[in-house]
Amino acid sequence: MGVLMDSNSRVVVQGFGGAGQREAKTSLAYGTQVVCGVTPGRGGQVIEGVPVLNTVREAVEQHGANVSLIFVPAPFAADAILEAADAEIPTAICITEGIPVLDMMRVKRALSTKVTRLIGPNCPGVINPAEQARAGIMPVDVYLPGNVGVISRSGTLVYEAVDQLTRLGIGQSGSVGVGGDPIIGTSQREALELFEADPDTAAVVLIGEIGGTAEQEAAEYVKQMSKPVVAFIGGATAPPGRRMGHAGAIIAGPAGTAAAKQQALREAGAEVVENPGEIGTTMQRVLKERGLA
Amino acid sequence: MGVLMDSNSRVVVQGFGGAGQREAKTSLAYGTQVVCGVTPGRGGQVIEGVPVLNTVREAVEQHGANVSLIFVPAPFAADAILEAADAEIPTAICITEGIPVLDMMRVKRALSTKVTRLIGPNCPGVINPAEQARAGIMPVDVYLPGNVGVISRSGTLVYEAVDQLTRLGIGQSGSVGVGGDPIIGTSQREALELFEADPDTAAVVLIGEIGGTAEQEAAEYVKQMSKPVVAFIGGATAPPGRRMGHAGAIIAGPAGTAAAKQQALREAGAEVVENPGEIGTTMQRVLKERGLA
Amino acid sequence: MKLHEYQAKEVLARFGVPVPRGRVARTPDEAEAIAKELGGRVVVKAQAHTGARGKAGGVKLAADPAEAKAHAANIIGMTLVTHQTGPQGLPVSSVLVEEAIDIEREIYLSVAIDNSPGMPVIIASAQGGMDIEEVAANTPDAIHKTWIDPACGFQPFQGRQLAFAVGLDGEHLNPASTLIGNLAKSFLDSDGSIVEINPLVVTKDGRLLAADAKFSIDESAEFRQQALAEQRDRSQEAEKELEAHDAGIQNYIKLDGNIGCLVNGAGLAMATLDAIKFAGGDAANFLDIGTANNPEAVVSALKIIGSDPDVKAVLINIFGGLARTDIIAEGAVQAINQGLVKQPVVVRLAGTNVEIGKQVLDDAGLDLGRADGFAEAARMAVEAAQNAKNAQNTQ
Amino acid sequence: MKLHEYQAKEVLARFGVPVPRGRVARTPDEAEAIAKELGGRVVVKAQAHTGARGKAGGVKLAADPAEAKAHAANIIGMTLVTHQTGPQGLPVSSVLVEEAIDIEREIYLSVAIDNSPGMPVIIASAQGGMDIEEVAANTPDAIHKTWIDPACGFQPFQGRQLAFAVGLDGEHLNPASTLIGNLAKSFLDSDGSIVEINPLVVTKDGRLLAADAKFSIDESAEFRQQALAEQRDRSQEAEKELEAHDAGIQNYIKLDGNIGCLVNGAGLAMATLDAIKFAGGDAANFLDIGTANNPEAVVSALKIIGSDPDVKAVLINIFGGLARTDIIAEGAVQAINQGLVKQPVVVRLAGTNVEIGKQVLDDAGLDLGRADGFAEAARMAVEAAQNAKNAQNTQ
Repeated sequence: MGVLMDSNSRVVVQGFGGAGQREAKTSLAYGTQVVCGVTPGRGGQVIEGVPVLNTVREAVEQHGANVSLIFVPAPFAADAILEAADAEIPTAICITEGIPVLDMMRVKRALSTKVTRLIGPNCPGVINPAEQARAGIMPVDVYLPGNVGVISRSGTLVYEAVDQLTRLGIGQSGSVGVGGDPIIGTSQREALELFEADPDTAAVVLIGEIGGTAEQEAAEYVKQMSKPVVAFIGGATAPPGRRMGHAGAIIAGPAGTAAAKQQALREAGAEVVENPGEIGTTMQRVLKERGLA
Repeated sequence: MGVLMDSNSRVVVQGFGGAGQREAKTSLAYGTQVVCGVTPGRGGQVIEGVPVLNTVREAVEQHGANVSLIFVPAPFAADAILEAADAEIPTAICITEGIPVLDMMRVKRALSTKVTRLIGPNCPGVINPAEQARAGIMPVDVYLPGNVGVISRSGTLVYEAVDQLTRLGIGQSGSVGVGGDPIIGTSQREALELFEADPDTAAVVLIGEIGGTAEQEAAEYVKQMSKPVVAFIGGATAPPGRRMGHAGAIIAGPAGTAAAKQQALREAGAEVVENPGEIGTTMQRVLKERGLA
Repeated sequence: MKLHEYQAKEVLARFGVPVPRGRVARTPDEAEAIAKELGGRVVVKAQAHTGARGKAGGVKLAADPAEAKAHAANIIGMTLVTHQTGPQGLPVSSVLVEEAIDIEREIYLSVAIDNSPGMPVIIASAQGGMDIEEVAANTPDAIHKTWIDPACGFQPFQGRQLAFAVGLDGEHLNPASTLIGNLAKSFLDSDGSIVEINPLVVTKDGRLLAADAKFSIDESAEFRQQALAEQRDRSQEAEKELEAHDAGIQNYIKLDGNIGCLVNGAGLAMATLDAIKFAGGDAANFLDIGTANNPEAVVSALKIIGSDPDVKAVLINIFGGLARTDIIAEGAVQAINQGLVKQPVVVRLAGTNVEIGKQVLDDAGLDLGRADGFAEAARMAVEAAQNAKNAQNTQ
Repeated sequence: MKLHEYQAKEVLARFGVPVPRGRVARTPDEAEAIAKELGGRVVVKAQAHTGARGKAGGVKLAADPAEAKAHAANIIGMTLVTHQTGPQGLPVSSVLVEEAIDIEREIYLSVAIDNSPGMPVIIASAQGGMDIEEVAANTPDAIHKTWIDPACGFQPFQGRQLAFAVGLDGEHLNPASTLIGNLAKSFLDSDGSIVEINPLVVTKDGRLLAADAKFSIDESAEFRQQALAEQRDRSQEAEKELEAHDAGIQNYIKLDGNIGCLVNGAGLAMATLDAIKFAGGDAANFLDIGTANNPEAVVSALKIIGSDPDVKAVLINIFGGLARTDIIAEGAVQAINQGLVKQPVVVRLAGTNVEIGKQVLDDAGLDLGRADGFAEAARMAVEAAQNAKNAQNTQ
């Protein structure tokens, strides 16, 4: 079990260039089945022992790929996501950042009637440490198998939270980086639903950010969760009105402030951490209090 | 009960011009609640006792409209359907013919994530004789309350089938004209599902046509139906390759022939009538055989 | 509405689909001049709304401008008869003069509406130059399809997928993918109902060219496709069908039988052909009067039917919904009184205002066959036609 | 990327949104000439990327061309200081000279991306000319919204709905609906991130005009919006931020504190500001080095940070994923060895290649603060800044 990735995951890498090849190598060494790469026009090559194909359909038909990890450059990334959806890949994970927002608008609408779940874009990917299943760019050394799920808009904050947990001896059932762009495939709320349904997960770290209302929507779901949630909202001290890297991270209206998000999460029953250095210790306390450690 | 229309149906007429007003009058006289018309810019008028509004949202908010009957001219009809969907009208029935196919393509895709069910376009509408609920252009005199549902691509063939039934003393639970255009909101198969689920319906007349594969898709569902189906396919003797009015009625490939459709329906367990003059008598026999008369 | 090959190619070229160099000529001299411009071997192709033009002598290879002129002189003015045109054939008033192409491979490519998903479908096959329905029937695996989702529009991967599927890889991959995307755009922007390139050729010198092309426009969208609608060539359509079109009649199609039909609604009109067949007869036409609620349209329709020398009897089969039977009856009475229909007439009226409609017929005092049922009306019409034919034969 | 008002209006006009007659002027003489052309009273408006220009003296009414010239002479070259610009203000190098409008009513109209449904939203309010966030907070019912579904695109009913909602009925209904549709089209075709007309005015003579307009373009889409991207006015952006942009650094924003930050990832970079605050300090900047895997980008970033006179200490906080900590470490060592950073530096490395990264730092033999934990690193940086400040104060 686990969320989105497990030992049955068979990963195809779309956009099998430098970054794609490097991360495929890391995943293979970790124990993940990276079954092929797709670079149109390069079909037939074998790179680092990984066969390269022309289309995602071939990856599904010839190698049983069921997870696509996308590194295709931003101007062509929407097309790559839609190719994965056309091939009915169950999970497509898009690392690419800088995809035009209107492209993602079209992708999201097209996916509304497809089987494919999209994670990202502009995300670090998904990992399941217990089953050594990794589709992403996260450093593997910081992960420890365990029962805490980690969700974040930001990649590096996933690593940071995981690192804090691991240093305290708290393992992870998995992490899902939902991505920092305005329009993403899977929301924080939907990621919470996945961990709530996962028998290997006992508690969840949710890392949000200023801007938008996605954390409030997640808080609505926290109310009905059986598992404890430790939440941190990045950007509490950021000056308003500036775009801080993530397109989401611009405060738009009172709902976009860290205070509003923290309040919504607190009211929903989440444990809200204000100091980003205390995510791990807070989870340690919560697990103890609930008898989950 | 009944299919799509009943005594709780509150009809708004979009495009409240000559035809819309005439049919509204007929429906009102029949006993149907026609609560308002919508003609943008004409809000505030009252025509034949029916208030006219500017938007469908107002029709929902001010008059509790839950069925929209659309007469808006073809170049503007897609917009009218989408306005009904935006107002979350549960059932929109579009009479208009000659809507550009690519407009309907966009409408159908947009409706995929809306609550609104579209009937038509290029259809005669929906009627429930037992509850005097009519949203359409069908002549009311030929209908008789009863337990047979009638489904057809063609309007006049609905009337024809109903007339044959009524002359034999067989009443109807309702009729649904799904429309003769290439892209329609509700397929023959979906209309079958509605009558299968309707407790007031004991048997169904299904009238298809040459062209396309909609009858084969309906036949797939006939296999799992508990109620008997009497089917007729129009155009068996039409010369191939000519467009016979309905855009659908052009034979495209072997699946489009009457023979292929008749075979699919027969194999699915439907009673297939070849002579259009014998639809009523065949249903009479089927009802007797099944003890439903 | 169909476009000529040269018009279709103009549309395709405008959207970036490569076509052979060439132009339309309406005289042999023009053909010669174009051949000179093209500076080499050319093909001279009859412009008519039919396939299989080659077998019928409508496509000729010319080695030089003089030969092109000679071919054009033969083709322009000819009547092209193919299995698609029927025995009457189609007039040819122009030729397309194009560079002759050295063909390496032929591919099939088209875009049409797929009703069930409600989306345009792009179809490709490596078996170009053949009848695609035959290919589909015999080797379905040789047909490759992809659907254009209006939520995101055509995507480049779809072009690559089809290009790989039909073997256009390597140096052809990018041009083929782009070509397929441009073809899709031409279809969407022009409100196409079908656009077909058959064959798309790979030339010996490595180019991709749309060697033949068909383009049909959705008639419902003509109001926003004025420029294309103006390219309609009425000479390619049957005279009576045009006449019906101009009179505002929904749909009229000439058929082979002897019973003229006036019906409202396409479904009932088709079923009427079926009922006539069941009664042992054959319809002379398909005519859907639609919801035209004025007697004049009925008069026009009966004039077209009545003047058809094949028609031995007329069946008016009306089930009023939006259409009012009384108005149809009025029109019928006017047409008969004006002497536009001399053949025996059977009338069956039902639905909206049927009692008034019947009264109109009663009041007119005409010698009409009258029926209430559908099958009965068909039987009476077949009988009337048979009697008229017998009477004629004995004269 | 923001456009100037005059550029925004050019885009709007191209899509059929009516704007006042007028043009941009870069000299007082040009302003005078334009005012003459317009033949009457004009408004002279400073072109700078800020609102509230009127209060700051950036918008003036002129009764005649001479007065327009005088106003332009005052405005061009000024530094416009508003609550949006900060105390440093923005330089003004051009003015928009427009016909003066007699205003009957003011409407608010905008298009932006609504993240949650993932669709553009069109927002309208009858309370134009005001801060829309205030209107939304105080009278939410006065805000009307409609979303553009990419599956079918903007539909005319949406324009009508908003027009009725803000009271643009009667003679204004059709022009307003059309204007809203054109505004939506301008947003979609230009890859807008926000377009705002505030106010849209109804003039006393019954016209609808976009009296003021803001237009921002999605920077991720600049590759396909070349013509708009070229309109970027770099004078409106902070110098160091431009320098960072040119050095290929993901994102750099100057802040008010004294701890320079170099972080990878926007989320971690924001959290680093938070951690510094928790440790009792304030960041001098936000800097996301992104996944730039070359020492040169790190050198450039540290040069920008090191040369900031406000910076008393530097915190390098890297959690390597795609970014490699060893490369960051190399860049840091180079920058310090080149003397680009004279301030005390605290480094925290974790993630990809962390052992190699730490070795690089060890080998360099520099005097660096080193931390493994995030909070610890922030504490050390705050302490270093405090010490540096104290040392400075005692000098």
